[in-house]
Amino acid sequence: MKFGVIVFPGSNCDIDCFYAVKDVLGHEVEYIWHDTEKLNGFDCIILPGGFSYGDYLRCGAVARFSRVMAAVKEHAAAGKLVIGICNGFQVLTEVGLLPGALVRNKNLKFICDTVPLKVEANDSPFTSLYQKGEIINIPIAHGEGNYVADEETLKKMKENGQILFTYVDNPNGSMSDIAGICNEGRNVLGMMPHPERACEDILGNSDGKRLFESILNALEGSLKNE
Amino acid sequence: MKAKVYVTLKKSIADPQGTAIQNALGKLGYSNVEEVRIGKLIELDLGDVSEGEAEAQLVKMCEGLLANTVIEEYKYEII
Amino acid sequence: MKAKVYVTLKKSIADPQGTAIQNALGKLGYSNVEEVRIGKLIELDLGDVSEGEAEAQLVKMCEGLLANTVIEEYKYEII
Amino acid sequence: MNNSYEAVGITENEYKKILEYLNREPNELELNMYGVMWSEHCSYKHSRGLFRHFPTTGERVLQGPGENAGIIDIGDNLAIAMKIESHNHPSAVEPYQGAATGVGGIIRDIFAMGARPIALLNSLRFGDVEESERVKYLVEGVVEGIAGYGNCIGIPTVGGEVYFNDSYNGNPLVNAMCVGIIEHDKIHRGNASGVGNSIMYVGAATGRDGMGGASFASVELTEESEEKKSAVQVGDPFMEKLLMEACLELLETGSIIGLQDLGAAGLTSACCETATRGEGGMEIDVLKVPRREKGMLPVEIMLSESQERMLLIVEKGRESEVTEIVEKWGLHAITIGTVTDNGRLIVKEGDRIAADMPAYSLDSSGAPKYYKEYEEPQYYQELKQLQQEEIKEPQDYNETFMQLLTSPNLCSKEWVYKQYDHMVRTSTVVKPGSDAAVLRVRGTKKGIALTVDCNSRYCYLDPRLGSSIAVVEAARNLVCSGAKPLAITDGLNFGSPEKPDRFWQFREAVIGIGEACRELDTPVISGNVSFYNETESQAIYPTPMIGMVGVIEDIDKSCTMDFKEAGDIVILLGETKNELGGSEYLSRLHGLEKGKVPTLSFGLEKKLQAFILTAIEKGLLRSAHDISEGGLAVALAEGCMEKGLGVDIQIQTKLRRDVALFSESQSRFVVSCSTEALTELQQLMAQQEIPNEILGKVTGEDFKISVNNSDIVTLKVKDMKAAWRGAFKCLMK
Ligand SMILES: Nc1ncnc2c1ncn2[C@@H]1O[C@H](COP(=O)(O)OP(=O)(O)O)[C@@H](O)[C@H]1O
Ligand SMILES: [Mg+2]
Repeated sequence: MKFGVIVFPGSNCDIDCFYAVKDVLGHEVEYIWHDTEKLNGFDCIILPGGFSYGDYLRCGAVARFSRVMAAVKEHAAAGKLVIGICNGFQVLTEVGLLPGALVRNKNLKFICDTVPLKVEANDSPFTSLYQKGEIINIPIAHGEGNYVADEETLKKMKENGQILFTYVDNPNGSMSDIAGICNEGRNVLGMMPHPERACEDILGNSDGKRLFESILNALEGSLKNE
Repeated sequence: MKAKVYVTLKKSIADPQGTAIQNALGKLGYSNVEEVRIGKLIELDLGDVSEGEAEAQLVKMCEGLLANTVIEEYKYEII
Repeated sequence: MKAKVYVTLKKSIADPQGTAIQNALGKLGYSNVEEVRIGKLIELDLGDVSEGEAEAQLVKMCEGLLANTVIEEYKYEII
Repeated sequence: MNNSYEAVGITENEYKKILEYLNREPNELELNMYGVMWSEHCSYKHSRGLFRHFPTTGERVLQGPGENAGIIDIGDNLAIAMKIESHNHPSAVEPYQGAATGVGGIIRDIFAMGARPIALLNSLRFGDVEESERVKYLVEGVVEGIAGYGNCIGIPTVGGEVYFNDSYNGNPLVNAMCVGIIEHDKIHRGNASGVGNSIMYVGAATGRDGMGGASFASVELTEESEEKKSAVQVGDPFMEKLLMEACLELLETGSIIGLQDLGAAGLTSACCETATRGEGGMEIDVLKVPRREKGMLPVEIMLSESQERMLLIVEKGRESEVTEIVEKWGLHAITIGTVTDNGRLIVKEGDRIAADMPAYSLDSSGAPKYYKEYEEPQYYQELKQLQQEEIKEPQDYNETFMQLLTSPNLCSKEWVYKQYDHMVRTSTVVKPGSDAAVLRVRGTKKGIALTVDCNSRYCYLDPRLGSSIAVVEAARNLVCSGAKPLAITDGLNFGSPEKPDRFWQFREAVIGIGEACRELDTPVISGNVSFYNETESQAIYPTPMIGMVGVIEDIDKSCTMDFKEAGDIVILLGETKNELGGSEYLSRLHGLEKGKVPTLSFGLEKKLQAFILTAIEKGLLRSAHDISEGGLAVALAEGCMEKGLGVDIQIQTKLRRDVALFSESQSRFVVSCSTEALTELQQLMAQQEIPNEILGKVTGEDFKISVNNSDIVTLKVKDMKAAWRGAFKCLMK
């Protein structure tokens, strides 16, 4: 399996994702520079955390226009897997691959902590190895992780089971406690918490590892079906 | 041609920053303050373009980059 | 009485946020843009006060809380 | 004689020295360049003479003081670069940007050595937060500024300290420390060597930033420039991220001879320092320097302190290679001059020579050096007097203990460090909140432990002893995590060196640090001095902050301070003495900041530290924690918080009960071990003659201390923890 980690000039969790795939999962992974035009041969694209282009105006606002995002859209349109973590989630909403938007945390502070999440659905390629309703601990580190969407969008997401993770103790004011969602096609995931920071016991937590293993499972399954 | 763009949160979106400032003002004794909302002011020097062109550019800039219309609205002013 | 306060960085202070946006606009093809500066727009509802009082309050609020005059300047407008 | 020199802070004698260097009168640009470079901030003219008290060499020292950062070997061809720097004044007037740009500056010092920055720490001091809205505003802004910069650039902020004391009311302290990792053969220095090599400029454009103060006053400024100067700037962490990545990538190509950040005194300092360390000379043209504003004078360009700029010394002929990499990161590199060997720093404005002087004469090697008068202040003997009767013994120890635990200085600082991304780069093995932060070193079994420490009340009451204690306390923190202490960086924050009593404090502190570092074999590899931290009414407490790094050979063996399991045995190592002087207890509950600072025996200290390291190495300890502010009782409580476990403690003592609980006697640790390990641990203690006392056991959920068989503290850990964690947030309301 081959993963690609997009590198915007202000990405800073790119190496964390890279090592989670390479060292923990033992799979192939490559950095993809933000002005790359074509994405060939990647099974799963990761948009990592960070501050894509400084994010001074709004998180993800400038990244939306980077050359690689057109290619990411094509990749997603082909039904292949995309995951946006933290800043990556913000970019995915800006570019329209996921609904809603992320605004300043309700307490106006950056929050770095490990928080409990509830797995709301396990019928996605990203969550299949979790139990539905399971509580997992995953780190968060963001200043703008407060998810907002209009009521209709929220309703539709609920009906479709697009909400994959919710916060047990909502830290940032997100509507419906949303921590992570997928698109209708269920091949694009966006989440504020950082599963790549929770893949090794030495870091005190490996609850995030199953998310990556779920992806591997899904990829292996789809290979068999081909 | 110079322009000012004002980007504000839609009324339906909560503005915790505004609320925080309202509270702070309350503590300083300005208990009359009923609402505070915070927006962005973006001042641009568009260089040597016609007014018509400036206007066309501004709309595109706002829709595409300066505001996220899912949560924000914008106004601009050419000066 | 409602008011708008505009807080901007003093001209002499570098505005990296504005510069970053100018660069982004440049990449999007707006190479005519010569300068971008980012400020804050603060909309206040001052409740039931006279215009004179509003004005007096605004000056004090700006000096004390809304702007840090070491690096910023402010303007206000009563509407 | 032209006496405009006074306006740039130059004395008559110093001016004569300039005349000797030049053999003529300096022009205004030259005079201003001497003015900034010979200022205390750049030349350390008052402090340099004392640095001979510091041990600065050792087997592991790859770079001692004198460069942008110090470097210490950790084995496996790897080394750690580190430095601390103050940004006190800017933070006092614009807390967010002041603190943010402080972080930005120290990061540049680290990658200027070629090292990849991997961790940030900070040490903060504020005034009376309970009484002053202004102080709250400063705390809020400083913490957000540190977070804003570090989080954006993606370097974890893994540790630090925050203390409050009235002496900082008018003068907060904001010191930032950065730590980087580097392979031995990649170490770079700020050297301008190789005649004909190019001087290239990268990063933000130069504006009229940071040119307040005496040194700038003499220039005849246009009205426009007068209103345009400002001492505070807006940080640009995104630009810094680009600069950092570009520089680190450039270093891989071998085209870079040297690199240097543009910090205090901007281009002036960068040029004369790199020239002095290299071939000796340099010629640059100010018209080639990218400028943000129109009409800037050469002196403005040479003195500007605009942030996020670097100078590269590039091998001749490889400029385009450099440009290409820099442009990939969205930046520009511009050649502004060349390396020469005539010993002159020549500044041109186009074809005109605007300044021409011996490069070394500006640098600290050519700057004047002073041995200031010092005098023991009167308070020093007076405050040592403390009568036991002045201290009324508390009635209700539960209440007293809770007051201490929830006081601003002892309560949990999670309100602060949860705003810092302390996990990015996924190497933080022990997060903020323990004695020291521990980071793994990827690709090895090793870890490094980091801490920054200083008890400034001790340093006020006894600067020499207090400073020694700051060093040994830093070492204790590292040792408790299983790390062998290697080296320190020091941030020396003091009042005016021109007042003999303040200078006495400084001198004593330097001697105290030097002595402790020699004893512990932890050389001083870098540091910073910040003087003039005083207002009209008072000076700050002398505050020598000690940043220390240690190495853990096997990261799987690192240890933390929290109790791990009910049933484990709790042991006190070291001896509690009748020492309440300078304690947090005395200050917080009795309003007294006086008495003798606890005594320190280096012999005992070293014995204990060695013992802890051995015991951790052998896997005998479940937890280890040093006893510092708040004494034994608070140390025990801190061990309970993380897992919510309790303790059942019995103390037998001849001391007064408040002394037994709250004395801050040095060289003490609380450790815990499993019942199985106890015998072996006791053997080891006996063998190494470690004073120790079994205090009791780790239990389920109650925190109980009895002294001489009467229960005096009985609390639910749950309640204790909630109050301790929530206290800071309450303060900030
Ligand atoms: N208190 C100190 N102890 C040891 N070294 C110091 C101390 N203060 C300054 N230095 C060293 O002196 C040199 C100059 O320091 P400084 O002017 O702060 O550097 P920079 O200009 O890079 O900020 C550095 O190498 C620094 O490590
Ligand atoms: Mg430096």
